[in-house]
Amino acid sequence: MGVMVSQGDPRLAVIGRRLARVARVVPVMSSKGGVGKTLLSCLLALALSERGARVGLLDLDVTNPTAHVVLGADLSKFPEEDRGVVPPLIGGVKFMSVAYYSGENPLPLRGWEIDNVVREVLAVTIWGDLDFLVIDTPPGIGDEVLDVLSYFPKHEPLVVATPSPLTVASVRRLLKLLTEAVKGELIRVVENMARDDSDIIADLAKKFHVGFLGKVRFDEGVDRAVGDIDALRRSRMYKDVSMIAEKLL
Amino acid sequence: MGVMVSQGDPRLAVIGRRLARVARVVPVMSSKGGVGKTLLSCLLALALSERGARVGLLDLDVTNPTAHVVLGADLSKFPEEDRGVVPPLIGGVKFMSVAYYSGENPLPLRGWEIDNVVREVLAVTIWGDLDFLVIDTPPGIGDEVLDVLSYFPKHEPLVVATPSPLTVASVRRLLKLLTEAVKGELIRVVENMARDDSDIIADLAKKFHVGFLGKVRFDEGVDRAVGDIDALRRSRMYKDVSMIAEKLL
Amino acid sequence: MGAARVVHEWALAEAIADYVFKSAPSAKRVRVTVRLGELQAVDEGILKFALREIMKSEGIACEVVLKREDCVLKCRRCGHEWLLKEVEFGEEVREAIHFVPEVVHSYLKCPKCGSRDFEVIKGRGVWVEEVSWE
Amino acid sequence: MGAARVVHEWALAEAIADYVFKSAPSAKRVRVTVRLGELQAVDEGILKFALREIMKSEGIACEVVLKREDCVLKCRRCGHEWLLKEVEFGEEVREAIHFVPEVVHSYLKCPKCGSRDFEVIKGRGVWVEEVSWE
Ligand SMILES: Nc1ncnc2c1ncn2[C@@H]1O[C@H](COP(=O)(O)OP(=O)(O)O)[C@@H](O)[C@H]1O
Ligand SMILES: Nc1ncnc2c1ncn2[C@@H]1O[C@H](COP(=O)(O)OP(=O)(O)O)[C@@H](O)[C@H]1O
Ligand SMILES: [Mg+2]
Ligand SMILES: [Mg+2]
Ligand SMILES: [Mg+2]
Ligand SMILES: [Mg+2]
Ligand code: NI
Ligand code: NI
Ligand SMILES: [Zn+2]
Ligand SMILES: [Zn+2]
Repeated sequence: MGVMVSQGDPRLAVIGRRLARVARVVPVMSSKGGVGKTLLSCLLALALSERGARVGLLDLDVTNPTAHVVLGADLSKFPEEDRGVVPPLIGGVKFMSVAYYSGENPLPLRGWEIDNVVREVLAVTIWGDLDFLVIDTPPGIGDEVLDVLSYFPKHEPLVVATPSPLTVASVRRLLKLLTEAVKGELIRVVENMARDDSDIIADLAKKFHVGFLGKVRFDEGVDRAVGDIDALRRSRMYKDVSMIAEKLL
Repeated sequence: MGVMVSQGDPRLAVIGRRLARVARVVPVMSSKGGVGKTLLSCLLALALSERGARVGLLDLDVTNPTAHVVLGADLSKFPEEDRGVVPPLIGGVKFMSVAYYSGENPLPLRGWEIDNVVREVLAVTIWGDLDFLVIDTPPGIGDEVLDVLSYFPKHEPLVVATPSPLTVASVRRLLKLLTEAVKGELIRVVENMARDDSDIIADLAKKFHVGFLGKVRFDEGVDRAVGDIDALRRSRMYKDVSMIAEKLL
Repeated sequence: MGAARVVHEWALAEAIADYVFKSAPSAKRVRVTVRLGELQAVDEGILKFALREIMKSEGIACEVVLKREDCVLKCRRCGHEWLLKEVEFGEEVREAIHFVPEVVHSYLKCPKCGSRDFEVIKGRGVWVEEVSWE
Repeated sequence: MGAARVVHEWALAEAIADYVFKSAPSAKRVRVTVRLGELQAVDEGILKFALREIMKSEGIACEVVLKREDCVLKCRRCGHEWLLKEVEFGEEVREAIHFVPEVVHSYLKCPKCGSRDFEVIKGRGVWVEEVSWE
């Protein structure tokens, strides 16, 4: 009987354990920037939590985190430690972001460094019991998005689209990628910043045989509510997102 | 006299030669997505060219290229070869994009692969004599943006911002990074999708001691002009961008 | 950092333990060599203690060998190489880097050319160099 | 591909030449070994011809050694490794990959798990393995 040897990254080995008591993982995605991924992730997490679900929110837009700005999170102290890092409760949601550590400084990173951040955060964050883990992701199809697809054993992508030609081109590419990797019934599309009753996005969802959860209307006032959870909860966008949350529950 | 040895990537060695006859390099940047980088890059290239400048446009949003959609570029044939790859002329602009090769398929790439694409494209594209090379970049601060800062011996970033709180947070981080690397007088900020006469963006530029080139107003009709260069040239956004072009000349 | 039972090093010890369990699912005696990069500044005593506790609770005899690795940085723009030892950080910054080593890019620039486009070429964080069992 | 004087291999030859000039600015006799990855499918004859022409025009005697490298792919999701030889592409796709090898991610998935998150671990494109001079 000889000696066997193995070497590698221990962080990947523990991710399964960290997510063991997380019932559903919902990455909010869109290859297009500025379609409302971050705002929608935050409002969705708040709306799910208001309905009694235990919710975590993870900002994986590593080189440009902004979810803390939406939530008005306090970056002046680090999250508590308890055999890992415990995401602070903000508006009832367990919120984790690299911004706790980078502050408002630039965080320019090469792809393999982004991958390292994702591994580190997934390995040390203690989510505990969650009904939903909502994940905000960056635009493009780079390391963060590939990591979400590779490291989470199961997930239900929520694709955000707006009815502009540039968004539709980007979302089509993303849906092609996602439908290869995830069962169609676990993928859902939301139309954001809807201004009229165009069916472009609903039709796109149908074409790819994925779910369509409805429209979130353009809400002129929502930008002014950014940073203030109570004001966000009073916004019209929150009302629309709450309907989406209902359908997810 | 012994033997000396060197090994490495030949592509980096030739980039200087490829850009030798390019007078000015203008990367259009913003850590925030959806602020109009792509539309502005395209319109700026068209407006500069209309004013008699010799202009190239390079889409470096590698995993989500969309400039070809704005320009209505034909992806059905590869660019011509002549001791390298010759960017096709579109609306008077020499246009290069990875989309000629990926088509409308998804192009999910890890960071070091994105870096490889940037090196390859810079090494083989024959720009010839140019007064301006405009570069469209992705959101975030990842490989594409770091490559622009590292591989171009000189460049004059054009930072696009909209007056929303999430954009301002992102742009502040980018300006911090850029002002460390580039002389303040070579950095310029443009406000896009302006709707009123707020001074947030102009003030931000002042605070960082960089230039402010003015506002591009929100133009409801511009999305319908996407894909049609003549229609784009008739848009109100094009008029506003033309004023920016004048100031750059 | 902090008291042994609560700090986040415990989570890293669990990661190493899970790695060992996956590599050698039925082994009762293992030896694990872990490389600890200077950048993350993991507390060796706590990590060792936590790892032994976890292994003991699973009924496994585990020999733990920790190896420190100095941190070397290299600029991608100008090629300059330097040592983390030459850099001075405040307590808050060191703590931030302890949790997510990559945030070093938020607080450090190449001392020669000022670029933040540098790489940690050695000495980042926790890596299993060897698990051996019979 | 196409006629020797016009194809894009010429640009890659110029890159290699510039690399040699920078490595050995005053050498009059050099030897360059270039590794050519199977994925990019560079035309060896044209590359060699172009490189010799460029070197001759600079008055340098250059010995060119080209080495083919097979292309190996590895899935990051499931770990599966496979060879490019086992894959069949149409002419258009091969041509696209010839220009920008990374677009292979637009046309290929892991044959085992279907993921596009795979790596070209060997045999991508053009790499200078050695320039030597005295
Ligand atoms: N339904 C909406 N109504 C009005 N403005 C919105 C809506 N959704 C998003 N926005 C605004 O659009 C901008 C981009 O939103 P953000 O969530 O940052 O997008 P992403 O994360 O996709 O880049 C922000 O200024 C945000 O306030
Ligand atoms: N000045 C403007 N007026 C109206 N719409 C605009 C304006 N600038 C950009 N847009 C629209 O905003 C969306 C995002 O623009 P895009 O150029 O793709 O941004 P980015 O490249 O920064 O992600 C597009 O639908 C585009 O048509
Ligand atoms: Mg966002
Ligand atoms: Mg503090
Ligand atoms: Mg864009
Ligand atoms: Mg063709
Ligand atoms: Ni600690
Ligand atoms: Ni060719
Ligand atoms: Zn440097
Ligand atoms: Zn696979």
